[in-house]
Amino acid sequence: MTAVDIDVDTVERALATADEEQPFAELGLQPDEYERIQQILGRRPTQSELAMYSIMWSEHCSYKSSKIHLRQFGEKKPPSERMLAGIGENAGVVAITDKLAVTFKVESHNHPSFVEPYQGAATGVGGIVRDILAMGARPVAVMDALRFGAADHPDTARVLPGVVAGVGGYGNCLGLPNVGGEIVFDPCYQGNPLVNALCVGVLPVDGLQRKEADGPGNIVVLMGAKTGRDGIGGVSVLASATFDSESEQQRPAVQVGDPFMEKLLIESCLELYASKLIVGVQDLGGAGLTCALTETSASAGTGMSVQLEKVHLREASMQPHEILASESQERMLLIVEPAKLDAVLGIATLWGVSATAIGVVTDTGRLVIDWHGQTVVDVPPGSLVDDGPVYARPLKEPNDLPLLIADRAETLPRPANPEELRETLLRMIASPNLCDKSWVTEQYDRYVLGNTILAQPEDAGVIRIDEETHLGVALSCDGNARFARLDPYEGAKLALAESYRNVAVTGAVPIAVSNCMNFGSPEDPGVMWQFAEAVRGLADGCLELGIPVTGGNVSFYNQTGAVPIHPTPVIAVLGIHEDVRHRVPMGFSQEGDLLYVLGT
Amino acid sequence: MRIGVVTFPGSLDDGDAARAARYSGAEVVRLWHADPELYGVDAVVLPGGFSYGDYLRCGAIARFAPVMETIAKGARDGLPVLGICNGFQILCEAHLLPGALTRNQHLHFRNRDQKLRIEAAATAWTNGFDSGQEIVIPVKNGEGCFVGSEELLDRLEANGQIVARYVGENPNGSMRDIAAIRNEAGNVVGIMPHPEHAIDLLTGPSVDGLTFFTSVLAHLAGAAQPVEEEVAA
Amino acid sequence: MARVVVDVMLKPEILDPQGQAVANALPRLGVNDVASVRIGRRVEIEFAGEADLDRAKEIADKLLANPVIEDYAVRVEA
Amino acid sequence: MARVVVDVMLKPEILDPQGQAVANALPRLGVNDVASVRIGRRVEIEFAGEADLDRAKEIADKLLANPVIEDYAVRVEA
Ligand SMILES: Nc1ncnc2c1ncn2[C@@H]1O[C@H](COP(=O)(O)OP(=O)(O)O)[C@@H](O)[C@H]1O
Repeated sequence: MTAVDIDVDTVERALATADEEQPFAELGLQPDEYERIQQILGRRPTQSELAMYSIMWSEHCSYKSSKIHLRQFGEKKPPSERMLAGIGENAGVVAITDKLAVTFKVESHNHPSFVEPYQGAATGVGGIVRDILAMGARPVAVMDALRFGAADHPDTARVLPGVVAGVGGYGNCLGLPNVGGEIVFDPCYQGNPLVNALCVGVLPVDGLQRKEADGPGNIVVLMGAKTGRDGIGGVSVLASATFDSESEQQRPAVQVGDPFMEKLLIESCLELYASKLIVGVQDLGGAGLTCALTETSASAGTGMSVQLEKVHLREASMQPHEILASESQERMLLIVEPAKLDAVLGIATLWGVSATAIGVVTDTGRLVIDWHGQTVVDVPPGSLVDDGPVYARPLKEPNDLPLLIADRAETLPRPANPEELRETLLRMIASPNLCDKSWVTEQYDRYVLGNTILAQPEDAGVIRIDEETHLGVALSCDGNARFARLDPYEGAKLALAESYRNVAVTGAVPIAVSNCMNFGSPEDPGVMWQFAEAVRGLADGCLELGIPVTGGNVSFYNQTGAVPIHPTPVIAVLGIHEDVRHRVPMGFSQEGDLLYVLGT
Repeated sequence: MRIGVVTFPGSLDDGDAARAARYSGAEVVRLWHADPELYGVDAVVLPGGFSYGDYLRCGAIARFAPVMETIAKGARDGLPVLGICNGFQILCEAHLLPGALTRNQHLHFRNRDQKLRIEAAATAWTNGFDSGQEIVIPVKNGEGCFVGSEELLDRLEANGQIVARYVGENPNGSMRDIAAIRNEAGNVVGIMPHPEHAIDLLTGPSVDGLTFFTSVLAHLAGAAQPVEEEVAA
Repeated sequence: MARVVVDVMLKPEILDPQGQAVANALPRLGVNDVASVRIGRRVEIEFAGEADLDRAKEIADKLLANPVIEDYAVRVEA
Repeated sequence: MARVVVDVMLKPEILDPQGQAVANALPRLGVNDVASVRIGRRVEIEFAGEADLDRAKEIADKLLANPVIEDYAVRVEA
């Protein structure tokens, strides 16, 4: 293979050309961050290394602006014996019985869904499903929380049908029932719609999978779709240094999903888990191989030696930094004992999924990546995962808040007589945010798998997870950005309370919380204040209710120009239903039943 | 009685079809697309889903699975076969049933509880119904619009090969409101809505779907009898 | 490498809701001189060696087109 | 009446799951000399009067192709 003419930036070359200028700023790295990288490596990074640091130290992967706030979820966490895995894992896992556990998580795919609504939403579902799969669980249901601009805006007519078709297209084809969600219209989302997807999975308590790349000598296997130039977005600036602008155009940021491949990937992984054939597993998400390789080795404290040319490519001309940055969908990374490699590859073949050994675990504490025999990456993996920058960004209550709060609802005209009351009621129930949502929900399969006990139009979804014992779980996700705009602390608490109530009224006991925090730019002190308040509100609310936050996702930079969206914390609550035969649907069940109002 | 349920790559409602067969009292045998063997099953269900991603045309690729060759042969010899949704599409693609299923007229996937009228109770899979009986089972598909030439449709009507029709709103634009058809012999039935999702009030809108599965058991029990009668006579 | 293109179209008598949806949307774009739109599939088959028209026809017959509802045309692309 | 054909294909670097599924199925039909398959849309626009290429391009831009992931070619059909 050495015959290949290699024109890539190797470690050797980096040492020889110490002063070469690198486009770190275009990759979103600050000068001091770039300096840190050089300190860590004792030299300038190679192109591939620079790409990897820029990805792993990005807001999306490093949580650099949110980290110091999210700590509260751990600090204020009420004691819970059920929690088997929490924040920091792909998804939180809670034990339901001695034998069964569930895992669930919400994640955003906002920006891609604005660019290409169908594929953006579809790959959003695909991504969260792989998170759940990586914990060792069989994904069993999905939900989606959506936000669009004004219902009658032309761009909503472009985005909404595509997003809904994408959520449905991917979830239906995977065979996952959609058991609920939200659709809210507000002009603040006009240029920045939100697509949050939730997935829940079930696993045996002793089937929990780990991501650690333990055991030097173990094999690193990449399984699933071929790697292409999907979503390498920012990293393409590395190419522009060496390629002409013509080839630059060939670097799409849009990923295309293949739910069929994902279905095969799910079945193969579950078979691998059941046969106890693997040591570790990690899904490939936003940061592709870069994230999977560094996280698995860093969390085990091991190293890795990877031959990047072994990765199956969709386009032969791909460069190492592109392969490392690629966001191609439907891929998983496995850590396998050498003696079990054949069995693993056999199961992949049975399901028609390709799987390739691309490297081995080492005890060097370094992630070393070769490209046709030359070393292009040699880094301590922990430096990418754990040593990223952390910011305590300035916070400041938005200037307009007192005015907004002063503009109270009491000043609005009220219906003065029964006629006007009737009129108001009719207008309300016909409004986009309150009207019947079946145009959307009918595009989702709610029956597949045969365990859906409650789904739309109920306030919470309920699914059976054990046919013998009738055990089930209830799920709801809620958010009210208008409340949160007025008071992010109370707004987050209210969303939590609503979700909690929705779960409780089905007859379930709420036990765990996940969340997706959708906000504007963290560099805007007003937004940062909203975020800090919302996190504090959620953490306090959880403490009061006595349930832990088990995971979540932060999506910043949701804004158009300088105008951020309303702060939109979407809070999901999961509850245990001891016997789904006793579920309580929301409809009146028969004439003559008495109505009571509980609470204040 | 043994009912085989086939799993293709991308089958999704195979577990549900197996559960429905089990509820009806049958012994369930899971069949694999790549294995031509039918393991002596007395009837076969091709379940719903997105075999091979439903890429190209629904059912077009599944038709070439090794198990389909054996099933096609069996079907010609009278083996009861029920194709549900994607299974119906596969049966049409394999020419075991006439006509074709195309994109829903409104171009959307649609999932709702659907009222049907059983038009032909004289099939292996519907003998437990009365002709004209109305039932409710879920429909969920993106390509469930049955099409065929006028001549074919007339022939299906004349032969009593239309097994069920949509009542009320036609969910996909199917010609002549066709929801299910059978082959001439009556052992092969394709149905777009999902009987396997209507077997328990906890998880479905009715228990009407179970009758499809109990019907085939009755059919198989009955098929065993005439032979005895002949011997007796 | 050689490319054969297979064009698969719904038969004229079969309703094409997708094409119709596009046609119906045109007046809103200010386009009024279109009589009809039909949407089919274009399949590009890349042969490892020579372009093989007969092979392509065979593939089209068996797999790419459903003769009940579709017609196809096969040609080598320059 | 005059017909303009718009061929819409996924850009070469974009994943084409459909084409891939068909390519993977070919060996089962005994076809082994196909390197790859890509599947796109063929759109036939029937103009009431003259064929109008510019109009067709405009329709393709606005309705038929998503420039983020697709390329298209427009031609008058003889
Ligand atoms: N995007 C969505 N995906 C799935 N289900 C949804 C979605 N939006 C709304 N739903 C479901 O539709 C039903 C009605 O929604 P909505 O009108 O928002 O109800 P509510 O205001 O009572 O929460 C609920 O069951 C909800 O879960």
